[in-house]
Amino acid sequence: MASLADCTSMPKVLVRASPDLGDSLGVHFGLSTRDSSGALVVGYGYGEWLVLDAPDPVPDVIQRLEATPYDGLRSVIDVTHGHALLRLTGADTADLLSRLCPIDLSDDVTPNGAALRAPVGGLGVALVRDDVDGERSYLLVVDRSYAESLRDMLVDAGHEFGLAVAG
Amino acid sequence: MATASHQRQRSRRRPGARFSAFGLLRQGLTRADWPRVWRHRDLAGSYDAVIVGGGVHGLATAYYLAKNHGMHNIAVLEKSYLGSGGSGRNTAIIRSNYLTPEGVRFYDRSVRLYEELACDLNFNVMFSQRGHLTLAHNDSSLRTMRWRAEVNSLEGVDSRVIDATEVARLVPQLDMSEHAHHPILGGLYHPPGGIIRHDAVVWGYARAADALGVHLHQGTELTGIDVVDGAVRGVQTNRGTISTPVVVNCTAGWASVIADMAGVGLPITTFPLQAAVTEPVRPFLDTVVVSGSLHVYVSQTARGELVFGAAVDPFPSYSMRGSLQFTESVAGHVLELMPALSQLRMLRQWAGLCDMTPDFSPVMGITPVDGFYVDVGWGTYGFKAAPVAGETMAELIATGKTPDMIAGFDLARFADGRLVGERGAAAVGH
Amino acid sequence: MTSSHRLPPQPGEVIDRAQRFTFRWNGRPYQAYAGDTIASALAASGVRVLSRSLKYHRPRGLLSADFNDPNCMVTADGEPNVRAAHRLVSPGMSVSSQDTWPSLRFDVKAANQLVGRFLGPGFYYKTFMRPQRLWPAYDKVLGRFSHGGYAPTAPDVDRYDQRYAHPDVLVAGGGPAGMAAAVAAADAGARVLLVDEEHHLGGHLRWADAEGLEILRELRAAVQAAGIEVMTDSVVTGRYDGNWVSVLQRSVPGVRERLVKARAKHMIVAPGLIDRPYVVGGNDLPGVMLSTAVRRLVNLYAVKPGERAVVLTANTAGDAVAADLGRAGVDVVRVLDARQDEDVVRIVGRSAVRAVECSDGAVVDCDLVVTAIGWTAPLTLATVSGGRAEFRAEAARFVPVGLPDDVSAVGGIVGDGSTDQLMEHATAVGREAARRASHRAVALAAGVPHARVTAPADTPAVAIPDLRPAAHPMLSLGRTDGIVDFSEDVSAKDLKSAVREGYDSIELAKRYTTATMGPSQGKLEGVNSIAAVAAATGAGLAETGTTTGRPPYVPVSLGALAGRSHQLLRRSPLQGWHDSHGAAPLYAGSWVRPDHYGDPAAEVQAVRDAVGIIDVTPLGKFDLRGPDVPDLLELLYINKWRKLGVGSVRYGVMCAEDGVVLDDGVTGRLGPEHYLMTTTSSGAEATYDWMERWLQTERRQWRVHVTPVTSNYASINVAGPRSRELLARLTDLDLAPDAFRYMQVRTGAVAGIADCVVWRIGFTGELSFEVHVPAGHGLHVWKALLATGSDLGIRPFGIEAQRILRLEKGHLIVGQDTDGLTQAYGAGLDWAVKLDKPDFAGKPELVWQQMRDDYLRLVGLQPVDGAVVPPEASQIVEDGTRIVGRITSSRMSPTLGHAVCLGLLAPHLSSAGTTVTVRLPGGGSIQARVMPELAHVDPEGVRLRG
Amino acid sequence: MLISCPLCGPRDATEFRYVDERRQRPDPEQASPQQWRDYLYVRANPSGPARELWLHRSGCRQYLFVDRHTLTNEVQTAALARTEGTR
Ligand SMILES: Cc1cc2nc3c(=O)[nH]c(=O)nc-3n(C[C@H](O)[C@H](O)[C@H](O)COP(=O)(O)OP(=O)(O)OC[C@H]3O[C@@H](n4cnc5c(N)ncnc54)[C@H](O)[C@@H]3O)c2cc1C
Ligand SMILES: NC(=O)c1ccc[n+]([C@@H]2O[C@H](COP(=O)([O-])OP(=O)(O)OC[C@H]3O[C@@H](n4cnc5c(N)ncnc54)[C@H](O)[C@@H]3O)[C@@H](O)[C@H]2O)c1
Ligand SMILES: Cc1cc2nc3c(=O)[nH]c(=O)nc-3n(C[C@H](O)[C@H](O)[C@H](O)COP(=O)(O)O)c2cc1C
Ligand SMILES: [Zn+2]
Repeated sequence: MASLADCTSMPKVLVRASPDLGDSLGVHFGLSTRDSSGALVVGYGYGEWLVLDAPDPVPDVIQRLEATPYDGLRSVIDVTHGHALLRLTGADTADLLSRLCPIDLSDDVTPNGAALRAPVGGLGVALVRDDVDGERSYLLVVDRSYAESLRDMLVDAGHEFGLAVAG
Repeated sequence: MATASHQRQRSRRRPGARFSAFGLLRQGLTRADWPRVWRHRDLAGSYDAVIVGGGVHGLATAYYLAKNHGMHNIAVLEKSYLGSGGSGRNTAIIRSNYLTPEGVRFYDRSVRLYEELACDLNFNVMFSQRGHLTLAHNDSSLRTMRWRAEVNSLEGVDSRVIDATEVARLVPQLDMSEHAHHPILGGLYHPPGGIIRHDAVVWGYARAADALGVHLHQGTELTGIDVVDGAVRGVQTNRGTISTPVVVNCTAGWASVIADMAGVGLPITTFPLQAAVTEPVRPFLDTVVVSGSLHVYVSQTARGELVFGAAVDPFPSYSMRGSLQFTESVAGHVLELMPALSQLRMLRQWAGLCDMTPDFSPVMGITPVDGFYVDVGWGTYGFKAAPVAGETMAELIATGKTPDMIAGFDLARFADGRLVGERGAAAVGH
Repeated sequence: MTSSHRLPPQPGEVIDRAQRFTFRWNGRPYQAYAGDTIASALAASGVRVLSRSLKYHRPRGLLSADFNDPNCMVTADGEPNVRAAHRLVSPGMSVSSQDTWPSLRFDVKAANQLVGRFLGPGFYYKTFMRPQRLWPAYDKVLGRFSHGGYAPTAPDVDRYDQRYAHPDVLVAGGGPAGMAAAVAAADAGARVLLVDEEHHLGGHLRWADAEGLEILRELRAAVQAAGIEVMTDSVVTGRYDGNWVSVLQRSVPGVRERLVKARAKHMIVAPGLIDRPYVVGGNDLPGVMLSTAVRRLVNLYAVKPGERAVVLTANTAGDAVAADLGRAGVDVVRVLDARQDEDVVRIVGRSAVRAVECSDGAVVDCDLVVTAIGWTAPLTLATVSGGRAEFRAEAARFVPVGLPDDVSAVGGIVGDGSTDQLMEHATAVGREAARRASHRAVALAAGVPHARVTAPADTPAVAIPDLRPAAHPMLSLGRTDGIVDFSEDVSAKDLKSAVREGYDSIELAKRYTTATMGPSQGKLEGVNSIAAVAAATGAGLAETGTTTGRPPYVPVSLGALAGRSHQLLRRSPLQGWHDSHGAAPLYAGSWVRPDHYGDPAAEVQAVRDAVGIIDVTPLGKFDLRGPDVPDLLELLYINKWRKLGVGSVRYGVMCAEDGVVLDDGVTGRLGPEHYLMTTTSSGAEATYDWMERWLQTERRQWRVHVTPVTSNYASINVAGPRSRELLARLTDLDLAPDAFRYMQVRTGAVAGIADCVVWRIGFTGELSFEVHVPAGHGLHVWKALLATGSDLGIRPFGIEAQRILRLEKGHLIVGQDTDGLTQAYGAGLDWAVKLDKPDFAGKPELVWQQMRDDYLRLVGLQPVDGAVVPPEASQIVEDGTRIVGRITSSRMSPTLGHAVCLGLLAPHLSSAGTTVTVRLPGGGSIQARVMPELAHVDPEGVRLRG
Repeated sequence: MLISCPLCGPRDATEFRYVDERRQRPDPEQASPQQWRDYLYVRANPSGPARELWLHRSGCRQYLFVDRHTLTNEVQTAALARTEGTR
């Protein structure tokens, strides 16, 4: 069983600064965490964090960024509209993704909280393992222009898993 | 030496040595052996010229040196077996529909030499001029094709832009639907283009060069070049040293390694190029089909296999192992063009090395080192050029004058910023 | 036809006698059981001839009775080259023989046998040369020598699939050795994938005696208990750099074939051994079979393979097959033991075996000849992994040596022994494989920030018991000439004569005779080919060596290699609207875009006279932030940027380091340290890489963040004399000509959508505003513009109209009006190049170009006869044939009513007023005049500044 | 072929883009045409150990200095270009 939900409208903020700030933001590249305001902070690249589901007005993580003394460049860019966001949930989802993604998604290599950027069906995708109530779940962030392509591929690969598409 | 020349005398005179239907008949009836195609020779201490690389370029250069210029005391060094480089593993497409007038003229001369090669060498190279078709999937490739067709016809080469209907007529297996991701809008059709038995070309040149007294040394690897006062004096090999005033670098993928031995830097990067064949099926495709946008080309050989090729690998390497990625993408692209072929099976994949230049044109002629010549930069398209390259290189070496035909392909063009713009016609077309 | 040759139930049989059905062979009905292969079902009905050979069209029957069998390629339900001895037959299946005319029994091409002596190896190289003009006809004749079935012509309706896998240990081959290794690895904690080509695990144990079958049952149970992932009817087809292993999986429900791409931490090759055919006269007659073929037929399919058999044996497999035959009621009339110097001299018969001439002079009548003369190790997987084939003369076979650390071999390919010994060895190798895999897993995970792979306890390497090939007599070439390569119809004599002709290495002999180049790729014929070459050169087999093994291990369908075909298409948020409003799609790079909405000329007219809107979302867009952005812009562009004020935009051109024009676009300054850059759609990706390359390698100290934001915005260009009027209805921004000037940028709300970026630029040559709307609101703004502008004569326009508009205005398109050699001055960009800047990409080349005058220049051109539009790429010639330039862009201008062009022209012709000759495709030529400016419409720029 | 990205871990080569040999850009003010064009066109093209520049295109999008053997395709090291030598 697996299900696919479109969460594109979820707010997304890209934060850029020195990678050293990972400590004060509580997360480094390759991992993700929820901050106290409930935003999912994803270590997204070299000195890059993607803040998902950021509440209005300003999520905790960005306040913390601004409070951290640091004389380098920092940028906060709203990328809500630039990316599509899909959530794939269910016990079979690692298997389903293995049709499209070359990453080893087993629990020891890619545990809950893992964040990575990798090809999925040939598209550059940010993949975040973000289990929901203990159920295996992945967030897939892709350039908005490719949203249909990615969704079509997931639906196609999901046939044999009885993928249910919501939204 | 005495035995070698004795052998030569014998083989020249021996009845049945010439290949012909009659010879075949006689040989069949008497069940006698054919004479050897070429002989094993001892390495001589000196040669008038040493050609490095027993591929089609090295052999053609040797042949024309001996035949057109009477230079017989020459050696071809080949580290492995004859044709073991690109010449034995290329997809054997011959054509002349290039983009620049210099290029078109040059390759056209080669096609004409190929047309007569079987008779010239007395070896059937099976040049099958079945037509060469490059597909256009968008306006910009149609535009480049029109450009090529125009330049071609100005140079007297049969090449024209055809529409989708004519494409479909030539190759009924193509998916002509408008909704294909890569719709076929038309193509560049070049009737004299085709395929050849690549090994036969190598063997034919080798046999003819041997008959003219050229020494062919297989299993002989060049390991060093002696340069004194800016001039070549000799070479070292795994079988001993040779003194010679002339070294010709005909090593394609290994060109940089050899040039480095003479202290000459080249504008070349070695990339693997892969190819594959399917199991044989009955003949159904009698045109060479190329899609530049999809980076793929297909032809069917006389044996029935489909031969597939693509663009070079995405990174340089001297490895010839090949990749899975290549087979996946080539299969995907072939099926995009001809969806009905999904049940055909890929039988074997392999790779060769290509000496790529920045402008997709060769590097031919003299170098800053006296007596060190290059005939390299053949990239993915050099097989078709072998006859004309051999002919012109031989002329240069024998006369000391660079023939006009290849003047523009000189090494100095890079330092002078005079690049030749063949990228548009050579990137995938081979 | 009934199954007259079916035996009573056998202990190891794989057929289901409860399920019986009919299929067709060459049009006639035959019976089969579920579990039968096509070949076993035909054999059970007494069918002996399955195909004709390539050159001489000799009748051929079962030889190895497995996937490699060269004699049983058939067409099944339209699929060509199906392996009849491997493919399971299904109810109603329609099977036919290939390349036989008029029928399998009477094949006219069998006449080739009569002229065989003239068709020696490479005969075609020696003839058909003269007369040259007849060669095309010969060429066609030679084509008839091709073999195989017909390529299908209808699209395949089946699904193909791919997936990735990450096994710790991947085992290729599920015989006793492979199974034991797999179980040991799994017991040691490894994730194991076990693959076997056959339909059932077990390898040769499937036809073993009762004791062997018992071991097989235990092994199968152990495999299941160990939680091993098993794929049967699946083949490991290749191993590539980095232990990237390809597996072709068949028999997957709903999918015809699936390519599994496995990143194995360790691979174990366990393919067993292949029974080697004996090269002797008549060895390709139907009724000559390998021992393994007979054992399969009898034990797996309960088929009686003949009535009277002669067995030639050099090993225990021969002894076992004689016993099998006896049990099956076959009369074993003679067993020739090669270990006792007994031999078969020749096998006689015309369309099937009739008798055997024995070395003692006896001629024994029979209808079946079984050989067990030695083994060939299938080494391809080992050698493509980097191992070498080493010849062991005492054992008469090649073995793999020098395998890399992450590949090992078990079973028959390594050596011989009792089943226990093989399994003991395999168990140790399996345990060691698991150990190495666990270390490899740690090494692989070490660089992965989120991986939680823990280092295993440091256990010592597992001691591997010795396993070596047992002594075996070398049998290969018999006393008479026979076939070496059955698929290619190459005999030992052919190979020997090729060697004597000078093709005296294994690689040359292969290419000259085509031996080993057929579908089995040397599995059956490899060693015999080497033996034939060695016999002719006088060298040993070790010295002669093998040919290069290549993937795939067995042929793989194009469908499986391709997998599902997915169209990766980029779509703007407005594309759905375009689709539903009659837009003709244009595939431009990765994007699909509206080419036009039916009438491009009218679209142009609307823009010139009123207002039009175009979706330009694919324009590359980059958010640039930081104090050093001006430095970056100065470096990337040939023109100057330092003085660009907040609220202004500027057009810029980028060159590569060789001075060749790379890309162009507009960049605006949104804030003191905040810029928005646009690039061409097709150049966006490369420009991004280019910028990052400078920032990450050459200018690491610069404080700049480049963020791609192409898809953040739906970009809409509102163009035309009434564009201001239209936009003013939808925004509070002050659009007054003095407040918002040409080449300025503003940020504000449009149609109620906040944070839109609006810049006033003019690619079309008209007054125009480019509106970048947060993508999720793009459609709203697009519709609002159309609704609000209906009274102004608004029209959406597509790429074609835009191309015409920009050409009228003389704006170049990089890559169309320039080519791979066009440097900035050649593109007419003299005004932009600022050589007084200290450094920028490509500067030295432009310094030198500026001192020359030998390059083509981009100019505006108009045909003297304005009604003729010379097609793009028409060549400009001098003296009839000398090419001096070409038309790069051309259209009929709806605005001017005559043709307008851009072209690249030789310098001596490029001054305004010169008349040049343009050659038209298909003959003829026209005159065209060089214009003073690139722009044909409004060269002064009054309209866009309006 | 596997490349161990210092940020993402080992990934298949298809995720990366080969850019060029690792080379020094001459001072554009000082360079002679010969030097500049050597930089543009001439390559060492070694058969053996090579020093190269790659981009982890489908991963972290960082440029990497990669040391690789061009005969075996084995990657010895891959380091972030932007920090190599700075720490
Ligand atoms: C897969 C593939 C497909 C191709 N398709 C086409 C096509 O369709 N049409 C076309 O025109 N071209 C094609 N080409 C290109 C063409 O094969 C080559 O350009 C051409 O064969 C080059 O010939 P050559 O004689 O210069 O080099 P090669 O044939 O490569 O010969 C060079 C020889 O030098 C030897 N050598 C190297 N180092 C030494 C040393 N130190 N000492 C002694 N010997 C040495 C090598 O062993 C080799 O045999 C293709 C190439 C490949 C790989
Ligand atoms: N063949 C006999 O009749 C026989 C009899 C007695 C002893 N033996 C000895 O026992 C040995 C041990 O058995 P073993 O386990 O090594 O071999 P095996 O022959 O029993 O099993 C090998 C298995 O590997 C499979 N295979 C081969 N290549 C494959 C690939 N690329 N992908 C997937 N599957 C593949 C084959 O289908 C076969 O089932 C034999 O090789 C032989 O030395 C054999
Ligand atoms: C045009 C062409 C056709 C080929 N056809 C076949 C073929 O039918 N069967 C085969 O096994 N190999 C075929 N090959 C591949 C060769 O066997 C071999 O792989 C290639 O020459 C490279 O050599 P290598 O694999 O020994 O390195 C063909 C090669 C070429 C160039
Ligand atoms: Zn990375």
